[in-house]
Amino acid sequence: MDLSFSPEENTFREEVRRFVAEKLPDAIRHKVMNGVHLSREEHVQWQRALHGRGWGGVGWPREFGGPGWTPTEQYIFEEECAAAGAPRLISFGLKMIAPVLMAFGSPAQQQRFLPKIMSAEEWWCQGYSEPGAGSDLASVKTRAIREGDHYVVNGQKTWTTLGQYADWIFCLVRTDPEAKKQSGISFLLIDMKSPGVTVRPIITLDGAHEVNEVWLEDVRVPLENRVGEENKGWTYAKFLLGHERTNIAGIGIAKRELARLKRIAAAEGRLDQPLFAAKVAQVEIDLMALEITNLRVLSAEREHKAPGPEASILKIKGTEIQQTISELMMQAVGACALPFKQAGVGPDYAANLGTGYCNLRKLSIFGGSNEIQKNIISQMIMGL
Amino acid sequence: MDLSFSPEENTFREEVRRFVAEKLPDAIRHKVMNGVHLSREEHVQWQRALHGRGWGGVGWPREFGGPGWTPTEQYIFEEECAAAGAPRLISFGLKMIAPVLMAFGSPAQQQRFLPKIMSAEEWWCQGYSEPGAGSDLASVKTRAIREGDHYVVNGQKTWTTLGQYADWIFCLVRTDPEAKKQSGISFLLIDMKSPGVTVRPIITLDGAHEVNEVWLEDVRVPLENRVGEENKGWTYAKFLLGHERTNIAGIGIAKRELARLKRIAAAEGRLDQPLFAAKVAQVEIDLMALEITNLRVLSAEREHKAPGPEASILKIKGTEIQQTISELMMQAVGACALPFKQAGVGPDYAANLGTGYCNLRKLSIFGGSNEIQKNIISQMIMGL
Amino acid sequence: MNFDFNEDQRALADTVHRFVARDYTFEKRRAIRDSKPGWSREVWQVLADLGVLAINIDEDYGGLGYGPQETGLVMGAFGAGLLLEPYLTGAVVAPALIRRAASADFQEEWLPRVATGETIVVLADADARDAPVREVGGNLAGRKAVVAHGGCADLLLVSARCADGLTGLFAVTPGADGVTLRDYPTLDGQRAADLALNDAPAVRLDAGGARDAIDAALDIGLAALCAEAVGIMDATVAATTEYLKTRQQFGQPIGRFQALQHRMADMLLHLEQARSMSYLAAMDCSNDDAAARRRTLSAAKVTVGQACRFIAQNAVQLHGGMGMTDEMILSHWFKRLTAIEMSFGDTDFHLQRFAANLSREARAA
Amino acid sequence: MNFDFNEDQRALADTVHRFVARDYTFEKRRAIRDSKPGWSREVWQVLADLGVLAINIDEDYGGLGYGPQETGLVMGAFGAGLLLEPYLTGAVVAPALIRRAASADFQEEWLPRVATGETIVVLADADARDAPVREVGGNLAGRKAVVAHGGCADLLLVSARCADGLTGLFAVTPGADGVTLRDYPTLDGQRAADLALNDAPAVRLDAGGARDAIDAALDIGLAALCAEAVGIMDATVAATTEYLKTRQQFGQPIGRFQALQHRMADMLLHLEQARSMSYLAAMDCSNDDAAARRRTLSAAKVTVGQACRFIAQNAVQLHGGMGMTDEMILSHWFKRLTAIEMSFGDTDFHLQRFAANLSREARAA
Repeated sequence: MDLSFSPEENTFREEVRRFVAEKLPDAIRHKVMNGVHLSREEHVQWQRALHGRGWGGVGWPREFGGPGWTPTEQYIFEEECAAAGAPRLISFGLKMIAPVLMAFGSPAQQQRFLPKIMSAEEWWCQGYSEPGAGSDLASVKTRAIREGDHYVVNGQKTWTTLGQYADWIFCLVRTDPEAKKQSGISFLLIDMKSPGVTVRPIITLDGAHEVNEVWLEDVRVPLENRVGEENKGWTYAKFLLGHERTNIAGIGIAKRELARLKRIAAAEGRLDQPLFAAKVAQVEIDLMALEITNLRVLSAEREHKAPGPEASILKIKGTEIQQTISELMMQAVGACALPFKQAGVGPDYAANLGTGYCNLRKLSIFGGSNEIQKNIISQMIMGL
Repeated sequence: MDLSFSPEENTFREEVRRFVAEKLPDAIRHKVMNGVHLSREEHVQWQRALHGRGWGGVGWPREFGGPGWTPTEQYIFEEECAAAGAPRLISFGLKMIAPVLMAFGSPAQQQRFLPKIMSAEEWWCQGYSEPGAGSDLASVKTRAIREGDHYVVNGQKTWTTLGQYADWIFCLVRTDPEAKKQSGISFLLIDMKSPGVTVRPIITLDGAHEVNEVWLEDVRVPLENRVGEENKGWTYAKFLLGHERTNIAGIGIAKRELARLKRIAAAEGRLDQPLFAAKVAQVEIDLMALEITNLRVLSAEREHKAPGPEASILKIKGTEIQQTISELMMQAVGACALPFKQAGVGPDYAANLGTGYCNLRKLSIFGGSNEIQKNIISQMIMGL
Repeated sequence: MNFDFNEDQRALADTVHRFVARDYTFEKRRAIRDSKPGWSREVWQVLADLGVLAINIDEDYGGLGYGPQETGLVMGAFGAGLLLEPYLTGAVVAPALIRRAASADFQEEWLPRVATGETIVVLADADARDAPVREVGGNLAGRKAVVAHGGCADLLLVSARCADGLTGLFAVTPGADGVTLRDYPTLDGQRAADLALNDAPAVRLDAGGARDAIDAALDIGLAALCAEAVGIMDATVAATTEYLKTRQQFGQPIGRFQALQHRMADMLLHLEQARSMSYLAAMDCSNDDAAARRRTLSAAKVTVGQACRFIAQNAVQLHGGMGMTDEMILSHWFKRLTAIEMSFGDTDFHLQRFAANLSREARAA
Repeated sequence: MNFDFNEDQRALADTVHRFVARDYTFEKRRAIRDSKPGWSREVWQVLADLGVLAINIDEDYGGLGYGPQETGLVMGAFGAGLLLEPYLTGAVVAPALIRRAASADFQEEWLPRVATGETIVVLADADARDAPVREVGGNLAGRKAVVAHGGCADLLLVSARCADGLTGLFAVTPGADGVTLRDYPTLDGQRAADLALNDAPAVRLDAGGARDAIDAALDIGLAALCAEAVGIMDATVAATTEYLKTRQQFGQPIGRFQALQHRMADMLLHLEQARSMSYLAAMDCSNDDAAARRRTLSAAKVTVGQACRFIAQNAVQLHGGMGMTDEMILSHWFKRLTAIEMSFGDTDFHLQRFAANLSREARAA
């Protein structure tokens, strides 16, 4: 057992650090460091910078133009980016649909879609969730009826994150209404500019527009935009859900936010209050432990295992830690966290802490609620 | 709304306080105050003292020789007794079988048994739990077969608290093996001196002998010792479980133990440690709240309602508070809690803290586990 | 010992609940929140007509002479309806403060106007950290930060460090020279303001220091805040229970899942403990023994604050994504509960105050 | 980065697991616990023969020259078997301390005997509160309280305040004049002793103070203790999982109840986080940078201590009454986990130490 990174890995870390220091625009860094939402353009700008360096396909193998990193290298990359205040990667294209296309897409689909994901020419969003479905993803109601060389799709998707920016949406649709739940689902790629696609914003409790409803009314989708076989979509869907869980712990982001918490708490004199200091200590300790746990899972993955149910451990602890940090930051500034979107009331760092806390309640709900993750742990790991 | 006790109630409280101060032997008080188990004789001695004052039938109506107190008066009585270090009432006779006999027993049974419970001439124990049954009390396996004017009983009971002291045991037995679970159960009173009754100690993790297995082999029980109708025993059993829940919060005991915790923590200088002091403060606050919650439930009961599912709230919080206090006492003395049953190692007050903590794990398990109580709350109160 | 409300109290509660259900719907509230001032003077007049602005004012001054219990009933109903008007500061804290700190003349002049809704009086106590308010030659200078409903005030009561070394209480007119109010919305949709005083004219109200009176009035406000929280939590727990009964997942109502049932049981435990402490706070908040009063109120705020946090977080969690949407009232209850936990001293503050008292008692013994 | 054990390590772990499974059954342990000394010299010799007493001793002195990782493997296995012999103090702390604090001559004389099991050396560090041990004219006076396995010692290493103001480390022979050991069982079935020194003859081992060396040796012990705890928790979680699969209630295995499933998931989360910190502790416990070492070890003890508490309490709870019986090994794991949480500084102590460091860093920045 050796818990240190190899010299090569340390060199790689230096390389990433240098790159981010040089290429990340200050304006973006400042927003990320202070919990401000980024625009589409800012996300695209950063993805293009990565692409320019040959790092556009994070997590991708070389054969598809990715850098071919090991899980540990990818971990180091994401940790360094997060620490330095780089934007979070837009995962819908890079980490969700891309692995599905690599594994199950036709060569034509791969050639058509993958390069434009890497270069940020096309923005993807997800069409998994439906109103009323929630954690029960397989209860897809959106219907696709085959008419000649097209499907005609009708239905509604929801919780579509940043769907307002998207060019394409990947959708689960029901192609065989007679089949049992998980059967009869197909996996379609739909152009957001198709007639019949309507995006409606969902405003969340922090006043933000991050998620959307996507309405599909008689949307015509060419057959060639179906991934894999008809009625086998649930297989690809599950594969995607497995890959969604890489970097699920969010160690890098949590470290950056912990550092921010410590700066704020110190400025507010809160670290001299024993109860508050103990809570900061507790979350730092939890994060130290989770980092090792995460590296243990990566180490197992390196031996060519896909992310297993252990990822559920990372999801639960990782989201709890991020939520706790956001809560402590808010508490640290007390009444100054209350003014809503008011710059210049209280210290600058206080302005986004209340909405940040509210926003992060999503972490334990989306991406498989933490209750679902505990089902997975107890049933798939422990065999209960 | 008026949260103060009435002048009559305050006078009554004074009266109880005076009585306990005069009549409670110092040796018993000292044991109770320091968490030492009492002998049978000590329990009996105190019950006789209460009986001498006309208070032997705590919780009983006047028609059966009880003092006829209101729930609030009974609460005051038990609180004062606990605060002063009087022994806990032995509830198996007074609070479990007695209410069943009053409600469902024949006049002959009432005359035969009730006076000797009050005067502590006869000690009762419970025969509800069976090996493998746990929380699923209705899954009774002990069989009673009618032979003329007797039942012949075979089976095994367990977790029989202080069964080693008992003269009588009340038992759930299956009289109709064909009937569905809750039907076909009868409620028998069995003389522990009957041939075929064997009591075997169960030693618990604190090294104590508090609970027992009771083996019943061809035990002959006269028909007249059946309570109520044959095969209707589950009705009486549920009635008993309802009554078991009076004073379930244990406010008086918790207050006494909290005072002990504060004495110990002060002596150890622990109240000057902010984290420890905050934990003591937290449990004191929880107890303040629970006391009011308990009085609210009593106030509802006074309007002639039986203890309802609200008692589950009292059970959960009451046992959590007592367990937390025992844990904090142990932590307060640190390493001095480790010596096992060693007087004279460390301060006197340290000697029973480790075993006390271990022993009280039972509180959240017995009397309907706290998980069962949460089922009751969510299903019976909230309708889920 | 009696936990029932009397007939008058029940009638009052009915009145207020009816008002919220009929005249202060979620849609109505949204319109008020989105209006420029963010609250409604018209609603304030309705409240005056209902008599609820008068309940904390003595009958001598045109009030109803009720107390913390009645205030708690009203606050509970307003809590569930998420009232945006300055009831807590204007109709609970201000009258309690004026009665304790000001002269009979001042009381006679202003309390009747508070009761009729004519004048909204708002306390501004907490200083901005970098510019505490001080008396300089009879005028005031300095800043007050995040003054709840400061922008609604017709008259401000401002605490200030005086030349005599005491904390004085001053009447300040919002429109006066040297008085600047920056009014803004808060996370929970309510309003607050930063108050800047630049050699502002002010009339001192107290004789011999107002700190004790301010603390006493704030404690009465804190008890009312606890009652508001319980009202919101009642609504939140009920709505979540209902959601769990109707929402289907994996072929059954999600309320059949035991892990969620137990979570709901935990929420109910928090709620009932908070309700108990809210009653105790109402009983003790006008106690003149400040140490005893603070002990109870700190215990109450800890219990209520922890319940706010637990219930708010889990109600959103159990609602899933729906609980995070602006269109459901649930997310607004969440934000108000979050704000309450941080107001009038947060849970840490009160737990530490209670714990420090334990240490002191131990040293004294 | 590599979390696999090498071949030697796996062979060592196999040896120890086999020993526990075959030669240190629960029944065997019970017999040893109920014997007069409460531990077995015979078992100690078996451990010597297996080589495990030598793993923390340099090859120069007849040892195997292994480190904290190997120690952790052994401690994990001994944890699950609830070994009653003085392995932690005698085979982990003592050699680490001798190597750091004593002269080469002393090392040469004693370390080989420790490796062969001939001599059991026990550290007595924590003073009785009312009578700290002091050096008086070369001899020692005072008392040490609750010395783990003090009664097993052939040689005691005793820390004492010296005339030169330093903490000295002294070799004391248990049988000597003025040395009294009161030996007794502890809650977890292990042994401890109170040591009274009354002008007792002693040989000073250190040159220039031993506090740093003692702390360093105790930190190596703490990392080993964390590994022991993980071994016990592994066994506890596995046994509870198995129990939930077999135990029937209300017509199904209780492991089908979702509330219990989620409790088990929480236990696993605690266990895996504790395992991670136990690895980190093993890596850092011999770090010469005491501040960095303490930071890691405090974090490890907090994580492990909280896991001990959560897993022990819930394992008993989920076993119901059965979990409380002396006849099940589970209740003995519970007690050992309880004792571990309170040993080498409890969770509060380490959390406070870690937090105090945060405050210091912030002030320094």
